[in-house]
Amino acid sequence: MISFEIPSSIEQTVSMIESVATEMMRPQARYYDDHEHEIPWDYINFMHAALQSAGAEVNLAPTSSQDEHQEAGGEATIGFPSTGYLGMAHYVEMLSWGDAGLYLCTPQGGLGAAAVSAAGTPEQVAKFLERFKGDRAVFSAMAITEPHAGSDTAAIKTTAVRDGSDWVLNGEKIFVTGGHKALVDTPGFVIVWATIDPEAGRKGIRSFVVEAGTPGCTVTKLEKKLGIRCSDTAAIVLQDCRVPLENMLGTVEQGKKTSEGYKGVLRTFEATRPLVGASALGIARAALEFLKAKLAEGGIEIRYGLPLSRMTNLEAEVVELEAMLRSAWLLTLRAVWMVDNKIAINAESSMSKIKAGDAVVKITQKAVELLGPMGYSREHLLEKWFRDAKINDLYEGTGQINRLIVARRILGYSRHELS
Amino acid sequence: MISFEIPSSIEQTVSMIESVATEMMRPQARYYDDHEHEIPWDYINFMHAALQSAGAEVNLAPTSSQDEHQEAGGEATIGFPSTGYLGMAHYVEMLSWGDAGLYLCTPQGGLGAAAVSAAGTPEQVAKFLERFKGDRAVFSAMAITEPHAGSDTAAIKTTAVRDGSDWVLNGEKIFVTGGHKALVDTPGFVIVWATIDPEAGRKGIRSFVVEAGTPGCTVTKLEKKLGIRCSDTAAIVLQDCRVPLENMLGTVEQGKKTSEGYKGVLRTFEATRPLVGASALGIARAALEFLKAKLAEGGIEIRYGLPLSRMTNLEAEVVELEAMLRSAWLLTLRAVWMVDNKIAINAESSMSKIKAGDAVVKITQKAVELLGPMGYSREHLLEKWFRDAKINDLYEGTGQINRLIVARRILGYSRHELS
Amino acid sequence: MFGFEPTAEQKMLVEAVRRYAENDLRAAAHEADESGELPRELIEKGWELGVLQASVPEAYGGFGERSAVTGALAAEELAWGDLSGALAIMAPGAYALSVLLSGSEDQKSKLIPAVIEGDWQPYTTAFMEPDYDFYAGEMRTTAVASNGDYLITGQKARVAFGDRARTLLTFARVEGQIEAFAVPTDTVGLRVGERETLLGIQALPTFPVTYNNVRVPASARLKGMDPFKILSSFDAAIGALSVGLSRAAYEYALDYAKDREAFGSPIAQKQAIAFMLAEMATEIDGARLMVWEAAWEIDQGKDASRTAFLARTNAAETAMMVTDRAVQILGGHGYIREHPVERWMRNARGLSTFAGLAMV
Amino acid sequence: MFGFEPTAEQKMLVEAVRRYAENDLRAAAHEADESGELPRELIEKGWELGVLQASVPEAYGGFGERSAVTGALAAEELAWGDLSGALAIMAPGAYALSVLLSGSEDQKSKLIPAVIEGDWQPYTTAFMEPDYDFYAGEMRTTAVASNGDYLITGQKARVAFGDRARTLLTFARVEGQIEAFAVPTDTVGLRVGERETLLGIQALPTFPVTYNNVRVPASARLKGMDPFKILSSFDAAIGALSVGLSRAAYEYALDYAKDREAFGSPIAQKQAIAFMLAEMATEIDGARLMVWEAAWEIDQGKDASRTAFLARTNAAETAMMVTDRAVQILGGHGYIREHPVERWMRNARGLSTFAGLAMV
Repeated sequence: MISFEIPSSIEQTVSMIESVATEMMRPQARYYDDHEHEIPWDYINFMHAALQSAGAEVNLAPTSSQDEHQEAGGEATIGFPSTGYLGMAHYVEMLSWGDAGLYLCTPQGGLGAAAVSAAGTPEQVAKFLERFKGDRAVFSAMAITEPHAGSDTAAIKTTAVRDGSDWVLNGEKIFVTGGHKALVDTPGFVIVWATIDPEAGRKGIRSFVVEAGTPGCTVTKLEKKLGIRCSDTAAIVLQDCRVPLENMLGTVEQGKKTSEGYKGVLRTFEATRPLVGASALGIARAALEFLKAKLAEGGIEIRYGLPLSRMTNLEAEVVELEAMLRSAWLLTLRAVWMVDNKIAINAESSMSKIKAGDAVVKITQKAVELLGPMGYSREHLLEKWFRDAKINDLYEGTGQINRLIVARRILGYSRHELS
Repeated sequence: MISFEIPSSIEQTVSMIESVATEMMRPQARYYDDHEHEIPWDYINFMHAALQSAGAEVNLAPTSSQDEHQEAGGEATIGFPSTGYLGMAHYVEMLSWGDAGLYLCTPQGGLGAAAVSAAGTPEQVAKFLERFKGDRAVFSAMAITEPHAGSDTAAIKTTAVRDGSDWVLNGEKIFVTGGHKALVDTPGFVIVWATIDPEAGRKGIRSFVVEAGTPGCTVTKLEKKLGIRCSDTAAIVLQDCRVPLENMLGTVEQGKKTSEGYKGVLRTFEATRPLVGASALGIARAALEFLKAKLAEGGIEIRYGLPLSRMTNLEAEVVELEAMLRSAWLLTLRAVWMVDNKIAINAESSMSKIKAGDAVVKITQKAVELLGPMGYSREHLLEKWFRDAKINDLYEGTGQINRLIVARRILGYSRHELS
Repeated sequence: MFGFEPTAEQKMLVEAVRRYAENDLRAAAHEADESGELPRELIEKGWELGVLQASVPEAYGGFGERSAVTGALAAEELAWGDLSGALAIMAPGAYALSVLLSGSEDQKSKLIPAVIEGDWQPYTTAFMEPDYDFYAGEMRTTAVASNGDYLITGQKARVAFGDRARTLLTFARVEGQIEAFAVPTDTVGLRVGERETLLGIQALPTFPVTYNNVRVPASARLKGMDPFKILSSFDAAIGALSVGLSRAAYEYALDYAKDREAFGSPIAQKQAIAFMLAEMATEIDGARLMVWEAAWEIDQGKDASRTAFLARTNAAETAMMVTDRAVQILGGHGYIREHPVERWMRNARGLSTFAGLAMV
Repeated sequence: MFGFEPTAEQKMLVEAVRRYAENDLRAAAHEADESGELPRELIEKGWELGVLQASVPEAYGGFGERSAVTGALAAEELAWGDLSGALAIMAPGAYALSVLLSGSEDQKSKLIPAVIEGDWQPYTTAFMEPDYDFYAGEMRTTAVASNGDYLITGQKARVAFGDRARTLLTFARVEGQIEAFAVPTDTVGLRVGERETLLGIQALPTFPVTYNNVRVPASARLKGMDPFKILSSFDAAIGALSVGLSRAAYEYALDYAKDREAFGSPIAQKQAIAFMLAEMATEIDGARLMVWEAAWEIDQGKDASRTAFLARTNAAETAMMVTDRAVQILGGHGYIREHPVERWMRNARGLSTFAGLAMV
């Protein structure tokens, strides 16, 4: 059935999160932007406590229990209604409306945990995800990009060589979101992509759990960034870094030269891309609401329904931005709805990411422009949103990479036919 | 020196052409749009007479005398001041402002003559261009595209095989602008691109003069088009079509397997692309002026200088369209200025074509939209300009082909590095 | 709970409409556009799909309940086939659904069965006006009370089948509000002009209509008109038609790009072409979801006016972008009338001005 | 006769400015942006290029004639190096050229030499205001005649070096017209606020300034102000700066794209990247030609207001498009402050609000 009704359980949680966003995140946003690399422990601890007490009700990262719950038939247990990826998209959007930098510091796993959940064996899930249920906030992260690789995972040079009961990792990773929190500030872990067979291209890629404190794994740098400064972006060096065999995600067979391990990992992107899109759209909504509020203060209300030739430029711009935001949001909801309902994703996840990335960049850029000297001032958060926004067109696949994926899917082309 | 002063000789001619455009072209534009494939003899004969009497003063296609005149030092002979490609761009723009379909029916050679002039020997120039100086209007055309080749000249399948003192041509050509006028309606000629060595790719391509009445050359079809309906677009079949050896443009050596012949022909595009851009911009200006006139009738004047946040949507749109048109026009003038001054063209011709194509499509589409039900009606010529406009983003290199050329030039890439 | 999949019943209807759109509408579209004539049998056959009839309760001669979502699904398919044909088939719906939404019990019983029982008849609406800045909220056509009757004066444009319709549902401003009046075409003062010539939808006969103190009884005025409801349904319909038109052009261009070789491989293997297609697909899906949301809000009885306006604006813009790119992808072939893309581009440019011609 | 090539003399100047922009401005830009501080020596060195001095006649201490074209050529090069640095070096020019264009003989002789003889001094203008809809034609700062003096009241923003300037050329509305007044910063009622914090041009110290019945003598009012001339020159300057900034980002992205490998070849070999670059190059060239035309019209004494406005609007939009794409082409690296493209994107977004900070 075609329906656009938000489940009330999600609606209620969103409204709780809105209070956090308004009362805790917005007031701190400027401080952590000005104090790059300072860790927002207040927020982290508060959210950890809140999420622990909410239990499975509010998930910000997919965990195995979440998935199993879904497998078992969905909204069964009263008190712990699973709201799936659909819920997550709403929560991530609302938190990012509060502040995208702080949102990225939200504990409860993140992408690293998501990868374990998606590609790990039940034993691995039990072993590595347990830590997120403790009293203290713990982080995980994904380490994929290398200094000279970019989006090209086939070019990954970090190696994993089997040595007895260990894998020995060597290489350098950059752009590890939350890497410092996962490895230094909390007893978390990083999922490291490495090749077990440099000749094999992307088929040789596997992912490895490297826990905080593992010798040979060092955070060497924290990037200074345009925006989302509250979230650390780390560079990591792996030098003869040993992890047990069972730290390779998936079964032992997958350690052999099949491409299964790689495919599994890629599949997680189909679920995480719309969530990144949701984060983008939280920023976009914040900016659009700010724009409209400032215009309303100036006595300008948007008169929907007028033809283009009767609107003011501000009205026409706002209408265009609103349509863009709504289109992106609905594409996002459709993608997570498909994930929740186990409908095979074709191009829908990447579509939602393309549109969300475009929308947030366009909306924040336009809002700053339309508000002139006021928009450009750091007295307001709008200029920060302009800076935060752009990351969404760059990480989890640039707009170009996602266009490539969509194009391949709609054309039925392999990566060789369209590159 | 940097200067934006229009030479008065050009200005005067433009003003003469404006009368023709206003009094002869505009009133006939709708008729010939409604009566596809009818030939506008009135206009053709009038223009032929006018151009003959103006002599070298007003050139609408580059001819050898034109080029020689330039070589000899430019504006020497009073009474016959050469205004070069700069003049041509202005005249073509003004005629297309009158009507782009009729403009394409202007005699005095056209692209076919331009190719002879650019790539022919002095003997060929003398032999083939003489006909344009007679009492009656004569046309020429270029036949490059084939049913399955598009912009890919290397894929040309039409063959030229030497047989004694003849070349024997076999193949099929489409999208021959003015082909019917050149081969059937007047004693003109068509320049046919064919390969003398199918194994050699684009290096095997040569161009051949096929005169009206040559046995084996038949016009098989006239296309029905979206716009510029007054200009015939012909399909031609060449079946054992014999032309003398000397009808291959260039010297006999070029008939051997060097790539010189091909390069020479390509060079003409650098001069003709900005002229196609100029035609596009004549349509664009017509549409923009119509839009502004209708708005003025409705009491709406454009207040330049306002910030975006104070403009009406109509003002903001018109400002954007005007800037687009001006940018495109200046890029066009720069390109023809370079040709006239023999400054090596790098990417400038294709840049002007990209921008002109974009501008005319955007401007005509926006103008129709902004004028709502009125813009959509065939009571006005605006809807025709919308249809005429689009050809400019398609012929003489689509927007994509021209982007490819610009990209190769700015990156210093060969066609192998960037395709 | 969110859902993005039509019901089984809706899917069946969509399937039936799609078959008709492909085998009949699409097949006839070129000839119809060139000749300016839609064969009567073609319209009849589309009418017999029963999309409108299924939206009207039995009490008024139909066999179902109105669902704007279902209407939007059907409209998309029809427009995928041909926009002129779609508008022809849907024209009586704009008339009948307006009455259904706004008429008194009496008006409904009297006006609706005549439209939907039996064959397709040229019942139609007179909504648009010729001015460049036409805005429904400030229509220039007015109705003034006069001795218990109304006198209607003004100028209408884009009145489909104006030459053969017996009654025009005419929208006019009365006491600062938009209202609709069922006006017989033989009323004194009403003059149907020469057939309009337009950039697109050339197969659909549309006419200007002039009202010069046209006197109609008070009973001709639809009671209980909520202009926002009517406008939202107009907007949702144009939105759905825009999506269908876009999808047609996108699919055609995609197939062409996979088929057409240049420089040794299909042009779809070039990023410039492939990325265009990816963006077209993305925009179309987003536009469709917005139309569905607007239609769903209408069905829920919500005030859908903002949502429907945004959906229509966005979908119409998408249609222009997509059809323009389809022509671009076909290159010179896109400019030739043998291929349908140039027609789709012409049709797309008018979408925002077709309000009132269809309703869901 | 049309011409698109600078004179030999202009080329020499451009060369000198380009060397400075590359070796000095560009080299210092990152550190300056992070610290919020432009080294005094850096500004001095740029000042000594003599761009402004060559635009002022000998009678007022300079050694040339004003040429907006030459000014635009130099401004492009400076902004190619660094926008904050360019604005710092050009600030006294906005002051001096305004006086040159609008002052009486007396005012010119008195005010200009102080600016251009000797070292760079923080002479500056107070033009912009903080409101979102700031429009020069309807400035909110006013000057009212009072006993032969003028009382100035209002709020200014983006006043470069407001903390250290001794005189602010203050623009205000008087009798419905924009006029400029030379206002010493120690005048009673004038208050320079805390340094502004902005999205971009972070190395340039700018300040809000409040005027509360600031009394200045009538002699402080520039005679013969033609606001269109002043605004055109502001616009042309912003246009030229926009072009320089755009070119910087374009060149950087082009080099990066040729250098950076992905999927086995430089990313510049992908059409998606290559076409972006082709469009950036095209737009930059078009924008430059429009700026040149506006500057040429100014030099010809024509009313350049429309041309300059279009040139500025188009160039500023080009700068935003180009810098955004430069970040995009660098991917994740574009988001890191080690590369200059994120700074250029921040600077670009403000261009339209920097009116009054520079003049050609």
